[in-house]
Amino acid sequence: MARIVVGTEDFDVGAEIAALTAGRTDIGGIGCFVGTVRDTAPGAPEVSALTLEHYPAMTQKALAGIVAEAERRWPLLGCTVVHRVGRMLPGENIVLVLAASAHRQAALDATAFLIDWLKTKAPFWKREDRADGSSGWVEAREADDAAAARWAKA
Amino acid sequence: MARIVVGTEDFDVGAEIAALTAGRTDIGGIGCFVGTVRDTAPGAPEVSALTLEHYPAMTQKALAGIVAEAERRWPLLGCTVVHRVGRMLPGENIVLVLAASAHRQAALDATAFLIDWLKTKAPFWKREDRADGSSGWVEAREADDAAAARWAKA
Amino acid sequence: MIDVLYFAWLRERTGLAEERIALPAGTTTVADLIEMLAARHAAAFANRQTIRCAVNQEFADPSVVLHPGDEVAFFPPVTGG
Amino acid sequence: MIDVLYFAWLRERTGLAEERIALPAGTTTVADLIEMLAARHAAAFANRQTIRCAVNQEFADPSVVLHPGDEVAFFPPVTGG
Repeated sequence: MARIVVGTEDFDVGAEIAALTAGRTDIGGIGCFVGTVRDTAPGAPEVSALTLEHYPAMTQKALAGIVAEAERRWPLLGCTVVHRVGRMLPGENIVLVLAASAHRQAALDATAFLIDWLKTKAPFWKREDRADGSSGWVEAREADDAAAARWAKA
Repeated sequence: MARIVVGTEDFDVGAEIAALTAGRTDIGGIGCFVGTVRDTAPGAPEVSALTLEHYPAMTQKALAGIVAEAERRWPLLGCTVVHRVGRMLPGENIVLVLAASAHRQAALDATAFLIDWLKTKAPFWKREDRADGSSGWVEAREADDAAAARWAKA
Repeated sequence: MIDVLYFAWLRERTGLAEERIALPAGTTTVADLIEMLAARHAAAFANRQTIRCAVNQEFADPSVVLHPGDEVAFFPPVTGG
Repeated sequence: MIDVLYFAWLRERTGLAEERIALPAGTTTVADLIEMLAARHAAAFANRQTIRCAVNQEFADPSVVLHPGDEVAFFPPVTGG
């Protein structure tokens, strides 16, 4: 039921929501998260581009596992994950998560869960090119581990 | 900075996100919630249409107050609330909430906050027409009060 | 005088979207107004636990004091979103 | 033989996207493999706390036992989304 896409092409949020909900009258709420490239971070040089590398053989498997876990935890009526790879400029879309359910709480919680788990369990790596000419791999954030750990089952 | 729209016309989620993020390179995440008309609820007759009534003089004021509170609590870079009124059929959009921030946690939390508060503090009332020919006002749910109460400040 | 507005089933049960009411002499609270209106619209005000009030487009407790020119609205708990 | 894949700065520091490694006789764990690889690629494996491993596309602890034909990947903590 879930739609999982990994590729270099941009996505159209409106079209993805339309595809998820087409012909459905049992959905009460759709949660959505769009991650975008930003060029500014406090105390860091300006970012001029981001390049996303991934581990293709593992990516689909990891995303399917994350979606399956969300479907196990919440009564979802549809789910979409689109993650771009390759080079992107500030302002461009990186990732889209959609979760549809009869009730808004399930839709919103599943959306937060999907992006939190994706950030810590799916094999993507960001390399940034900076306006000062330097470049480097983005380091994992402890805040992301903490966000993902919120969803651990007792 | 926030865009607040109340009217009978449907909205275009993609266009609203594009308007919110146009020309911006400081946004890292956009949280979104779309509420839709569903025709099914366990143990209840099928819904054939929903009519949304509101208190026009109070609606804009209430929504502006809810958005201002979200902006006070999270470092938002943009915020959109669109709420439809009038008659809607199953599958149609009712409400859209968007919240943009540098970081995803703020965007997602603000989105959940906005819809939770809107559901308990903005003067809208739903009347449903049912497939069995009956009709009636939708009753407020205790779950909505509980959801809104999560955001109470200590 | 104050303007009193009704929404949703309060509008249906009073049969009115709006009416003008003369405030009595002395202090009148929202609770006092509800007593006055319940005398006219018994069915609408039968279950006061399910009635919410706004004065000048802000949610108001029963203890709020009314003034001439106020816009007072009565409605059920909201169900938008 | 096993296939060993490197991603992100592990690919850059080893100078390799992939290499084939002969498993030694006896039981070999992910931890044993890291010791073998560290001898060849000292700079890449200098800080083992920042290295993650997947065996056959699943995250794997150092204690996981390897078998001929496995695909073993080494990479930094993920930073997608």
